[in-house]
Amino acid sequence: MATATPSKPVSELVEATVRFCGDSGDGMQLAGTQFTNTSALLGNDVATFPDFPAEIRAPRGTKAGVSGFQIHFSSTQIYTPGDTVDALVAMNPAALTTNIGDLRDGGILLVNKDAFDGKGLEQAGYATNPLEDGSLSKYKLHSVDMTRLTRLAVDGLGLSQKEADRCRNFFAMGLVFWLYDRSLEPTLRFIESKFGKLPGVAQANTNALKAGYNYGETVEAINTQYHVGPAKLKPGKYRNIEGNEAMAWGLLAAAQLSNKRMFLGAYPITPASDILHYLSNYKNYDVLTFQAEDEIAAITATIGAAFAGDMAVTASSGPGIALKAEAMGLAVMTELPMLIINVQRGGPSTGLPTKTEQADLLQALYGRNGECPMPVIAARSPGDCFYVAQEAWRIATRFMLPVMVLTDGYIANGSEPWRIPEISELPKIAIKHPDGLTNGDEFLPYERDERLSRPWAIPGTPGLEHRIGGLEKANITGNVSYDPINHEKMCHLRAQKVANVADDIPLQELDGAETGDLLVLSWGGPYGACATAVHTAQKAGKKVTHCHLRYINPFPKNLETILRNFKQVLIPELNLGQLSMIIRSKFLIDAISLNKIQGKPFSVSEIVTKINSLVA
Amino acid sequence: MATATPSKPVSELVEATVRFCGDSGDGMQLAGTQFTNTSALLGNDVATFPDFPAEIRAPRGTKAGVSGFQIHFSSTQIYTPGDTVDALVAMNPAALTTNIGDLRDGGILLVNKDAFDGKGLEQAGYATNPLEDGSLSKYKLHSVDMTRLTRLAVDGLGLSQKEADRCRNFFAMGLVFWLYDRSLEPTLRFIESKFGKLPGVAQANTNALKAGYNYGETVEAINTQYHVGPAKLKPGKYRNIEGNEAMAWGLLAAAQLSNKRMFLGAYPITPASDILHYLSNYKNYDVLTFQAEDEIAAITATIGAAFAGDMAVTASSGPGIALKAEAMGLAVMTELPMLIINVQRGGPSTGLPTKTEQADLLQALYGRNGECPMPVIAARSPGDCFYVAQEAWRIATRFMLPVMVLTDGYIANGSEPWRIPEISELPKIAIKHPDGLTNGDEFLPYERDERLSRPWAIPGTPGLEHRIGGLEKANITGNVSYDPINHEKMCHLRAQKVANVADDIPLQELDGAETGDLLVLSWGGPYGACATAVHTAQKAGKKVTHCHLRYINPFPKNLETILRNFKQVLIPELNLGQLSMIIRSKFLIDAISLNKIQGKPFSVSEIVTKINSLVA
Amino acid sequence: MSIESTLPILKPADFASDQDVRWCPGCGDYSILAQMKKVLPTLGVPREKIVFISGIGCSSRFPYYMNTYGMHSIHGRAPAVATGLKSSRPDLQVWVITGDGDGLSIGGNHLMHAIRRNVDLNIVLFNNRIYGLTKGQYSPTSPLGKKTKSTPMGAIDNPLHPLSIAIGCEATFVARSIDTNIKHLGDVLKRAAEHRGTSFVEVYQNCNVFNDGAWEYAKDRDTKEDTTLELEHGKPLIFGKERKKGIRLHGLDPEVVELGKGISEDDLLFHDEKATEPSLAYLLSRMRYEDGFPEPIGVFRAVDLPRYDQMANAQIEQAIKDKGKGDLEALFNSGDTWTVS
Amino acid sequence: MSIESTLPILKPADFASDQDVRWCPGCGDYSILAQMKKVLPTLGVPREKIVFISGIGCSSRFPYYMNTYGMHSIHGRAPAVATGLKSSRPDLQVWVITGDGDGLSIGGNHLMHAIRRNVDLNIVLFNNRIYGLTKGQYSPTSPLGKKTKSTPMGAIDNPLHPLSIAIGCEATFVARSIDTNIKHLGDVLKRAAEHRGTSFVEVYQNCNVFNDGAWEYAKDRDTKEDTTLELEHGKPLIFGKERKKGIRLHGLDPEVVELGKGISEDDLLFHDEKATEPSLAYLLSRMRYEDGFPEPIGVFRAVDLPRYDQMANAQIEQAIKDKGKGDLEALFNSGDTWTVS
Ligand SMILES: Cc1ncc(C[n+]2csc(CCOP(=O)(O)OP(=O)(O)O)c2C)c(N)n1
Ligand SMILES: Cc1ncc(C[n+]2csc(CCOP(=O)(O)OP(=O)(O)O)c2C)c(N)n1
Ligand code: SF4
Ligand code: SF4
Ligand SMILES: [Mg+2]
Ligand SMILES: [Mg+2]
Repeated sequence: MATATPSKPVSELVEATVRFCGDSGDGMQLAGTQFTNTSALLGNDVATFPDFPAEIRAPRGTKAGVSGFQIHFSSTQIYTPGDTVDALVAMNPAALTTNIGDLRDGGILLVNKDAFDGKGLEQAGYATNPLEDGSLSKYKLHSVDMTRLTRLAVDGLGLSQKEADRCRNFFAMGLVFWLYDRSLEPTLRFIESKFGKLPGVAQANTNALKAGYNYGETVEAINTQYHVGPAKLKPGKYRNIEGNEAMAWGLLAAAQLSNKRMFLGAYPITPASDILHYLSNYKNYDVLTFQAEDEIAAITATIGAAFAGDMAVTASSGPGIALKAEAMGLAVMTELPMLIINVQRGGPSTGLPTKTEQADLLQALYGRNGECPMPVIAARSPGDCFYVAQEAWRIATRFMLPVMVLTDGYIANGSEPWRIPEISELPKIAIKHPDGLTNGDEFLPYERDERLSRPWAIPGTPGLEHRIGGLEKANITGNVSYDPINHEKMCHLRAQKVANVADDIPLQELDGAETGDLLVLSWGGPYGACATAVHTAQKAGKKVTHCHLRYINPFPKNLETILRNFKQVLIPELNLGQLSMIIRSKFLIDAISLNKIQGKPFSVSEIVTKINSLVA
Repeated sequence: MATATPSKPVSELVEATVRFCGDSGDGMQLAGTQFTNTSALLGNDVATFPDFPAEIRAPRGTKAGVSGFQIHFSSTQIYTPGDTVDALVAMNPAALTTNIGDLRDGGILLVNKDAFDGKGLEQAGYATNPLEDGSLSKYKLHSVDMTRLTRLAVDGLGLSQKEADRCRNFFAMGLVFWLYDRSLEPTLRFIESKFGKLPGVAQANTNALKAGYNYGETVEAINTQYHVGPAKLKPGKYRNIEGNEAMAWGLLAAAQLSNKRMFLGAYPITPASDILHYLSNYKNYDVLTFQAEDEIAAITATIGAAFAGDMAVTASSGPGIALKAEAMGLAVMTELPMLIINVQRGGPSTGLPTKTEQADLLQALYGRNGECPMPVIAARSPGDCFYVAQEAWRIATRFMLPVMVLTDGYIANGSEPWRIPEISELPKIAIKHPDGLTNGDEFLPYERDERLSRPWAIPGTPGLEHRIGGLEKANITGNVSYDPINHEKMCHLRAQKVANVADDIPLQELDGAETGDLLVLSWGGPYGACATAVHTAQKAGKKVTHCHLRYINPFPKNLETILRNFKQVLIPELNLGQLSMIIRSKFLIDAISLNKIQGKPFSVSEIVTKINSLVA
Repeated sequence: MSIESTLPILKPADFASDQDVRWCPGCGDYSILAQMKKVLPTLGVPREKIVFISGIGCSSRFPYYMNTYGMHSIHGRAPAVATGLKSSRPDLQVWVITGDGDGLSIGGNHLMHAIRRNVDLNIVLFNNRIYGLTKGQYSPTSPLGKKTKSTPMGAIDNPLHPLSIAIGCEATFVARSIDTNIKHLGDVLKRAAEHRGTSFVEVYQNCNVFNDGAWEYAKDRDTKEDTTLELEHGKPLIFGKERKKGIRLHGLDPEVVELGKGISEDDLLFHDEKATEPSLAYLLSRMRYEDGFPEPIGVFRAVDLPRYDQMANAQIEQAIKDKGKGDLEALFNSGDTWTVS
Repeated sequence: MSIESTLPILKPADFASDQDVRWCPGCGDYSILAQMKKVLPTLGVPREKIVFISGIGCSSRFPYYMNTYGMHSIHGRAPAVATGLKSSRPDLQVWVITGDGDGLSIGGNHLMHAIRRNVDLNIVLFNNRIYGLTKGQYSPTSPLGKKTKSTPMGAIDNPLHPLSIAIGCEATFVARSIDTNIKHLGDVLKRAAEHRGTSFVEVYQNCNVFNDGAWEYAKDRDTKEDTTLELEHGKPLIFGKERKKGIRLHGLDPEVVELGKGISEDDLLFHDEKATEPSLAYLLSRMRYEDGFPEPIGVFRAVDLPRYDQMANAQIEQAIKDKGKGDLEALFNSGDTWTVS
């Protein structure tokens, strides 16, 4: 049926952006996910942006309870979930008021008419009914009585009204699926696998879905169907993946590629918790997840596991990372390999827990007592987390030190098509533990190799018994030392170790010419918006190049040369200028900051506008 | 007797430096303190440097157990305890080996011969007895059998030998007092007050002291006495004061000047513990000291006390400050006034607990999640802590925010003459709490005055009931707000509040011309060494000026102009270049760093040498 | 805590803030909030003298909904914040609202120390045996084997028992109630407010979204009389629909007995909330439904002992009595001084 | 923890590291160190399989002096470090060395959670009732009224009782000994090592520099038989120089009685370290010298229950049995995929 030739004209589009929004209880995240998968399966490039309400479920129908999911799907390569929306599905008045601002003029607006009753309108703060007072005239408004139609569709299946209404999101999906000419098959498969055990529910959702689809097909008011063809992505097998999921998978891969059991010490915190959730489900990959009593226990247990010889990882978000500060010092002092993952959220303090931000960069670099350096690398997109995790573990083990990995709520919860790698494509991570000494020779735990890294001797190895800790260590012997010169030497040595990482990472690559009027320098989540904006500028003939940093400490060796090859440097960040502060200090370059700190990612247009203001 | 005209020639000196060193059990700190007070009373300017061994008392006679106390006393104004030593008192071989390096050639060396027996020499690693093998020929060596002479002196007082030997430090003191023509009176008074209740001990110490003094007077070998006259300090009444003591007194003053009860929430940690100890003894100044279960409880209790309306203070050192990071975010978010004092020590991690360092500056500025700004001010000398404490509290209450105060182990344990201020000289600190609202008007806890600070409404005030917390607050109302624009506004507003402090602090002063070849820019403990070095350079006719920062965040408004008026800027720091990093980033000036990270303060010569290498 | 004499008569509604309550529909927190609003007006403490301090969690949103002073602090630290507040201001009535995660996981140490210091706080721990705010991970009170987002194969940590810990930490007031047992909850909160020293109250609270029914056995109208036991000071431990069942001591082990059949009330264990040694309270805290016991609710222990906040301030007064009010002038000029002219 | 069969016979000296011991002359820590070195060779665990984890404090310097693997971690966190270590490597024998400040002040929460998880650790808490390393501030076990550097007018916090807390946190092994009671200390350490699950041992330790004589009553040759009571499983509680005094239960309150005069051993309280419910152990932990009781030493409680480290690893094996060893290829290709050519 999904393949039935449409009875209405189909207009071809290069790309489109759809947003489902409604009450947290309305299943909008599910609708979004299904639409995403379906579009991906159809070969579109997709980028998504789930927007959750504050943690606790707010009362039904209130603005605080509105949940949204935006999907940008295209027949060309895309990097962001889109600035404005072409089609908006609003399940209730609260969802309409809070989201209508993002619908482009002339955009399609699908609303559940039945929800626009007195109470609903009042909760949303509408004096008059927007569906009737003409205030929505600049949009293609379709008010559909979704509640009634859904109830009709599931009639006779013996569902309570409450249960029946829970199928509304499937009706809405069906309608949008028809609108964008998407197949129902993946969703039908999903219903089967998810509700298989509850035939009643499965049938109801199926009916609602098809009812929505047929409604589109039949009702005159909706007179055109749209089609967005497949995109030319790099050939290969693809799947859709979320940031935290990709991080978990990257860690699994790193463990297997280095022949290590993985230990994750974590304490739940939004938006990092899913890393713990995913990994708890992968025990059969020889992963031990420890939900600690707090973040300090999480990282100190992680240090214990690192000493034990495991691939030790801890993951949290801003406030939790702050709590780990003292223990990170111990990790640096003991020179043990481990990963500290910060899925950044809005701060300071508890801040905006469910919103995204990049304001923990300076904390990552300097948030510890004493001279306490650590490599810092950042993921740029959901799929990139998979590779960043492996790279971080490679560096940690080659240089024997903790590595800080930064992502953010936008990357963590967002999703994108991900080309499934051949396991054989993935570089092995070689780790060598010193063998036991039975000849009575003295073991020197702080002896160093050419990279300055010390041996990773693990308990259980005869003859390598040694003690480590947080007091300053004598180089080579690792004994406690109060010697002034040794302390200075060790401080420089710990710094040099981190600096040496620069010899071991790829040179910085550019998207655009090697010289020009403007270099857009970005890190982390803004990657997509910057890439898109720079491409736009380049198409407009501007001499603009994009430089996206994965390695923030140390920087790639060629970064300085790159920076000096451009007349201006623009650094867009979701903070008040943190990378900018490092770049200015290190290279004395008058970098220009574009700062946004609204708990939301950059829109492409914000960056385009800034670029245009800098290069005519 | 102390005033007896000496029977030997007295040579006048401008200044001198003496160091007492011996086993931790030998009472060297006491000897040093007594010599310091005596010299101060005599009108000398003095600067001291107590050098403790690692925390735990090490076995007698070992190098690890050596404790030292250095006193620099002068007839001119001085700023440091001196680079090299003119007279060294070594009570045992371990003390000799570990300290002899600092005695200038031709310097006076007084050793307790009796301690140079087989075991002692072995513990110190001497193959042969240095008192006999001529290896000390370049010094004026006096080996005195102090143990025997002390026992003689206390003979008949019925002391056990162990008790008798405990008087040895008084013998040594007596001898040095004679050598530098100091009066015994203050020490005799001290003995009286300290041991009054134990007449036997009091008498024994008195005898030993006088015996040492007489030994100097009588024995030929020591043929000259030295005299250092009083210094021309600013007229007034003086006393000697230690850094942590001055900090405690400054806090007491701040509380009285602002009519506040003081609450100190602290957890013991070297070298900050004495602030807790001092304040626990000042309960009658309406000070409540709370020894918390950890540093997190210490600062959160402090936040509770700030909310309650007290002058709330927490004090710790690096590792403890790291633990407070998350809670500092809450302090910033709730915009409550409080002081966070960091007496810095050697890091990272547990590091060198008893040694000094300045490596927590970036932690003070950036060691928190999110954009979480806080004013940072630093004391430059022991006595300066008194004024910094008051200034910090003034800023905290005028701008309603937490203020970070930095000192270090060197300042905290060092001492200097301190001109006792008239209480009337000290500026009052005006605090206004909003009155109750009984007319039912709505209270707006985040409404702001011209400085952007919010009202400090305290529980118990009718009609001002309100809730604060760590989630982002709506400006004006203070209600929880997830609004994107409000969040951005609040982040800028919190930053602006800190920036506004610059309008409220004095312009930066200089020691030297306003333009020149080199500006030496310092902060914190290195003040004295930098001042002395710059004076030396100036005397040598170099165009060098000293700029010492008390305010690090924000900087005084005129700092940029000052910096640009010099060809070069040198920043000496006991870290790897932290202030330097800020200056470079903020002003894009290629500041030169002079870094030392040995757990020890700068010597004057280290800075002079650097200056000379920069300006011919 | 000073009780004023002439007060405007307040109604529960006067304690409601202007913020709309944001808990999931059906959450047990609503009922606890309602009882708190009922109890406060009966205490004779003016609204401005009441402060609610909480940490982070669904439960910890509580202060926003009370028209008193309040602080929604950071995760686990409420007892420490409250200790500072109460020590500075003994005149205030300070409540601490926490959850099983906030209070027993990250905040366990602060809870323990507030209790042992016997700071005059009223601590109410909402125990829903789950992390609600973070959407359903297991908590320190989740039972062994509990399947949650972070324990797909079941929890393997022995659960902590809030009251056992409190008693292990020298608690002077320990009580338990249930969100839906409205009257009982109100009485317990009132007792807690009236106790001088740390009052520790565990409330069985239902998280109907992430751990629905965790306390069903103790809430279900048909079973609750048999699964819970209302403690009354000086009374024997009797329970059951027909109040025919009792608790008898066999050595140190409690056992459930049927009354009649030669067993009379006098053979039963009698409750004594004032026992100086907490052994009885501890033993009661061990009685668990899963072991075939009714779970005691009500006041386990209530003894009057010196309080940290009171003693800290008493020491200050004493110091002033002994040394006189601090005089900076004198302090600065004490000891050795000299004059430069 | 796997015990190897053929081992080189080790002597106490083999467990001494090359670092010279840095405690004040006369410190009680020396004796504990000596006993540990005596016990380890008797356990049949190869040296390289033993790890000592400590926090910060004089006591926490311990690992430096043992020629085993070790970590002198950060203040209060040793139980958490050890939990990670032991969970990853159940084959190791892991000791935690802590102090009354390290373990009960800053580290209280980690101690509590390690104990309730019953991680197979041997935790030894050196209780000198003072902060030694920081030169003499009061600790959570310092008695009320204790004058220290930070409490010139005397401490006002009720002291915590380490064993009461441990028992409040579901401890499976709880014991107490005294630094100078060499033989007893050795036996207790051995019992702790042999117990599977968290062994919690409190050792009365003298800090002769900052809190000399804190335990004099329990150490003094003349008084110790009357001020302490050696617990023996299944035996009545008898003590005193002439072993004529005993402990009898009166309701739930222990009382000291004279044997003879119509009171026989059978009237006394009998020790049962294996009691499933910890009420007896708790009651014993309340007996204090200041209240006229002898303080029990020895093993209070020793019951065998599942351990976190063992179960965590068992779940992994189970998962592998159920789902097969994790296959990345399969994982990546699971669910909806599509091919771009
Ligand atoms: C430092 C820190 N770590 C973690 C979190 C995330 N977090 C918020 S509430 C919570 C647990 C809440 O559980 P509980 O105390 O039982 O409260 P409930 O929501 O169940 O009422 C966690 C882990 C946080 N906000 N801060
Ligand atoms: C985070 C942190 N806070 C404070 C300290 C200072 N400190 C070191 S040991 C200690 C207390 C030690 O007491 P205890 O655990 O009883 O050990 P003891 O020295 O008595 O054996 C303190 C407060 C520290 N090292 N780290
Ligand atoms: S998640 Fe659970 S505890 Fe939180 S508000 Fe919803 S029902 Fe209540
Ligand atoms: S201070 Fe006390 S505990 Fe520490 S080593 Fe010295 S005697 Fe032992
Ligand atoms: Mg909970
Ligand atoms: Mg101790």
